[in-house]
Amino acid sequence: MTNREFASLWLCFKRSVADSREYLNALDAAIGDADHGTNLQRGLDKVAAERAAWGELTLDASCQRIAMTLLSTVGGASGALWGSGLLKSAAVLPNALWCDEATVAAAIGRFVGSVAERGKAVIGDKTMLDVFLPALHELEAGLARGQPFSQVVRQIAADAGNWARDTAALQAKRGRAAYLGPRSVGHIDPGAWSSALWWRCLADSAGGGS
Amino acid sequence: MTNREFASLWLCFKRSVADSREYLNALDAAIGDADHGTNLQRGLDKVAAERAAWGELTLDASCQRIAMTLLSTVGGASGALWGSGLLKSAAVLPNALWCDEATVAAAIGRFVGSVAERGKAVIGDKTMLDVFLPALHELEAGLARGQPFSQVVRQIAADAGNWARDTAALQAKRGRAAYLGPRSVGHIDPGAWSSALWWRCLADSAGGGS
Amino acid sequence: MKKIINQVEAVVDEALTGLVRTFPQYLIRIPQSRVLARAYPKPEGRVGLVSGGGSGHEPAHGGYVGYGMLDAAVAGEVFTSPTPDQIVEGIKAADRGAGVLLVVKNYTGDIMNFDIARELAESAGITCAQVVVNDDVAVEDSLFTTGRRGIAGTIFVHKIAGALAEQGASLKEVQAVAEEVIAHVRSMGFALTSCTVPAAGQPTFALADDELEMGIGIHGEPGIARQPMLSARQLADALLKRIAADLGLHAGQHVAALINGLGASPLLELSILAGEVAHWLDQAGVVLDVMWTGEFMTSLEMAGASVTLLPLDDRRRALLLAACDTPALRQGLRHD
Amino acid sequence: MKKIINQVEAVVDEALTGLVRTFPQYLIRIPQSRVLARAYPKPEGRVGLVSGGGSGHEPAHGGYVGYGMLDAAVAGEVFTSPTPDQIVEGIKAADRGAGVLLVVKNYTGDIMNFDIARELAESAGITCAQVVVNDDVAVEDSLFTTGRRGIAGTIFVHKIAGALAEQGASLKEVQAVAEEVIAHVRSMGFALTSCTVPAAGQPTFALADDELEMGIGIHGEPGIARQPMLSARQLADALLKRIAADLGLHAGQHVAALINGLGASPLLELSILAGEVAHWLDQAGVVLDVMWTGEFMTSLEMAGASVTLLPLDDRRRALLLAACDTPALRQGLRHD
Ligand SMILES: Nc1ncnc2c1ncn2[C@@H]1O[C@H](COP(=O)(O)OP(=O)(O)O)[C@@H](O)[C@H]1O
Ligand SMILES: Nc1ncnc2c1ncn2[C@@H]1O[C@H](COP(=O)(O)OP(=O)(O)O)[C@@H](O)[C@H]1O
Ligand SMILES: [Mg+2]
Ligand SMILES: [Mg+2]
Ligand SMILES: [Mg+2]
Ligand SMILES: [Mg+2]
Repeated sequence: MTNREFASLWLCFKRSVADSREYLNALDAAIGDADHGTNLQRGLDKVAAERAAWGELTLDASCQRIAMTLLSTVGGASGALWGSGLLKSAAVLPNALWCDEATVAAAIGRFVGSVAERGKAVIGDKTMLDVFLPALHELEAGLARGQPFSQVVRQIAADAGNWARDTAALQAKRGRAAYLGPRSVGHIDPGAWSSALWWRCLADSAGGGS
Repeated sequence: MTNREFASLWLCFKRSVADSREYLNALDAAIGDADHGTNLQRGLDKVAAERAAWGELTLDASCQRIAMTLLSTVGGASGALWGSGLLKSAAVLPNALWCDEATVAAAIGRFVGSVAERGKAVIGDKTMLDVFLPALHELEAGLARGQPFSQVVRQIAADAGNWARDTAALQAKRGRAAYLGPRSVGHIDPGAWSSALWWRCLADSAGGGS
Repeated sequence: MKKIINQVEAVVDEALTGLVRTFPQYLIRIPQSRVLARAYPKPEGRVGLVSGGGSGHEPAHGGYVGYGMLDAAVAGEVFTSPTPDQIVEGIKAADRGAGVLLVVKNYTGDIMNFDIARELAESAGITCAQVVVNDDVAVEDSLFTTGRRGIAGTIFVHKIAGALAEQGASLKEVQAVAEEVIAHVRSMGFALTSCTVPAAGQPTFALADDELEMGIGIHGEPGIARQPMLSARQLADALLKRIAADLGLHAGQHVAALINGLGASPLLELSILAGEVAHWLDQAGVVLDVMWTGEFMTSLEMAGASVTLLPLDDRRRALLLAACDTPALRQGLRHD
Repeated sequence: MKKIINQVEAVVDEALTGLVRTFPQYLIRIPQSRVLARAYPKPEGRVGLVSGGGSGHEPAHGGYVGYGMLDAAVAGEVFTSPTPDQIVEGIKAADRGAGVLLVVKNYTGDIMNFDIARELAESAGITCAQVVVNDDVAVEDSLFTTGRRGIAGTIFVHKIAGALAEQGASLKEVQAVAEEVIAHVRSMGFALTSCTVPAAGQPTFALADDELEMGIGIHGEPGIARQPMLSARQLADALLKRIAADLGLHAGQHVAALINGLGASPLLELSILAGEVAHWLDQAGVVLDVMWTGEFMTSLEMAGASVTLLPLDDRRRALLLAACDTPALRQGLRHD
């Protein structure tokens, strides 16, 4: 993955979140506090605004900057999880304009590990991990099978919407939605949905043209 | 007028106000604070509740009691005006179970004089006086012409609704509605409407059966 | 109508009970009455202050009974001025032998009921004086009508007259300073929603989602004009222009401001309005010595606010800043 | 959506500006931040207290910055916990060399952002301790979930820990008393209407005119059950039964109560609820030593309220009643 691809991943994510902002807020209104779209958009707008000043940044540096920007503008649960998770990813990414796909997978692995550690959620708790954990699993398995990165990621992007939708059946155990108890069932988790958007953008940016 | 007729006047007024309570509140909502029906009803309910304990009271005493009850339960502009006005009427009524019709007219005259003095309103100011002043005038003129009391009062009762309705065309100069300025035009004055109800009851109670 | 109440008829009575339970160190209720009086009355020989009016304006007026402000507050039914007998109870409770000042808001009902009460109290041997607050510049002040309404500016009258009374001034002096405040204090408000009088059961008026009522009073009555919604900055400008014109406000003048929520507008929004008022005054070169922001004189659960300005001289400023200790307003604590 | 605002993005920033303009004798804003700190910091060598969270809960938390309570408050976006860099600014502002206690409400976002901030502050050499308030008995306290929410009981934590810090206690002692309060304090609330997050532009949920949400939090999130409307007495009973059961409350116990309006419910209604709470406790033989009624921890313009009980011993009572002087809470004035 090149630094250009990395940047376009985040610009794509910014656009997707902006387009889905009302929907993400509505999902959060049902089982939380109606701000997930607003939160992510605020952070990603800042990321996009600062990007002009970056010039040609190495992967580790740009990941670090995105992490810090999200950490200091998003707030809430998603700000802490995305921000501190990306800080861990940055530590894996090289001080270079390019990295191989195994390194991308490792960076995502560190991200997921950090989110799980900080948030103490497991699969089925109705959080962003209900997209990120199966996605990471498929990524690692696909690469282990020798499938091309672009193909694996496109498949994940296709599945991610379903994984997100499947959270509707779950009762929330972590995050604000957990306070609703059984009333949280029947609604899609907003963080799972935005995570699916991120994977779609990864497929678009680094998955090679189709 | 006998003390029985006097009592039945007030019981009739109590029932009329209760029946019109929502309407009086709605009239007051348009140009005031939505409480005229509630205010009068609270006072008249108390009058009716206390009546049982009166026994055979003389006219001056029963008028005095009604005055004090309204003064201490109605509140607002109408409580002060009705209460202090009836106190003046009580001073004209005899310490007897009966009075002639000229005395009734004099008692109403004192009431109207008191309301005008305390409230400083004149005809056309969009208040209860826009019913009470023409009514008093017609009463005095009819009695002076030698018409029977019952006939005069029935005619007034028939006209009073129109006088009240005519207040809709006026801009309020006194009372809470005056703060609305030109916006008060187009709405009937609640106090004028309840005054028309009182005259209807007077006709029913003291006007002789028809 | 959804409200935290039991029966509509019991609203005022039960609210007074709850206030006394919350503030036993400040308030007692005169038995069989709707009068709240100081739990610890001021010394004999000081002027008493009584205010009151319809309920629905909480914390006014019971919330201002205490050291440095009122001695008794008389509560009527919701938006209905109290009856003369109740006001007399308030006057008696406030009387410490040096006369009692009645602070009345300019509404026909209040004026007439307080007038009757004053006649009764004076015939019972208590010297009374009365001042009538009429700070609402939305309403034209005309000799031929009832004049302007009294709204949130009343709180500054309570505070300043109350401080002087606490110092032992005479009834004449306390009345004079109250009249001085009334001569200078100006207010205006707006509503974003109506309110629902409990006994009426439905909102007094209806506003669309892009409309406001300008020049609203504190009884849910419609204002002077219905107009499209404005921003906080535009609201501050609309109110202050009118207040400033009425006051002849000029650069270099010192003022106190009161940003008063009408019931449902949260402090978050009131603070934004406060910031805009401060900014407007800065631009006009007016010196903002004191600003109070919160709910001081409400209109049930109406959304909206009023802004009050009081030009200050040294004496009024000192009395405004003097210590007071009441349920709703406390200031002047000394600490390291 | 009708609110007294300018742009939705500027709501928090402009509200902070307005608060500082209203309370210059209490608050300063740390430049380039959303941190409000004491205008007159406490002496060196005393423990600092920092709280914070999303905005929309005004007067929490900036309203509690001052003598006897907090040293700094950190404001996030509306209903969004503040970011770690802002919290670090708050910690720095509160640090007087004796360590800083962070009072956090139990929400995933708050916990994680405060955790990150604490790591940063400690690596910058400031000793921190943290307590997590989780007083909402509507939510089941389970090891397998996030546990209970922190709501209005937080104010009692600020007050009691703040009083002890002001006396010069150590960080350990201040943390211990805060944890003691947290171990005892219990709350529960209900909503009559939803609220509208400014950036979302529409109400978070819809309630019919005869429905309420029971067990509501303070972020407009739905409660634990939707049910038919109740009277004030029934509401008090529903909340207190659950709180009392959780506390194992018994006759003879002494408690403090907090009757907290969620934003749009006027003091008239809160007072009625206060009266019912007092009556319920009387019936149960529980001694009500202290009751506060008003708006302490709101949820924008939500109509509704919460009730909090804190069992008292002599020390907690003394700390609760100790003098304090903040924008939103002042007590302990001495006068004749
Ligand atoms: N403990 C957790 N672990 C993983 N993800 C979480 C956790 N808590 C919350 N989330 C995610 O964060 C999302 C909510 O984010 P957001 O609305 O921005 O923050 P907040 O809940 O603070 O308002 C949830 O939908 C969920 O996917
Ligand atoms: N100054 C006045 N003179 C005569 N009648 C008045 C005056 N002021 C008010 N009224 C009458 O009182 C009525 C309002 O009564 P009510 O609603 O009970 O009292 P309030 O205005 O105090 O709420 C008005 O409709 C009007 O007829
Ligand atoms: Mg959220
Ligand atoms: Mg009325
Ligand atoms: Mg009225
Ligand atoms: Mg949030």
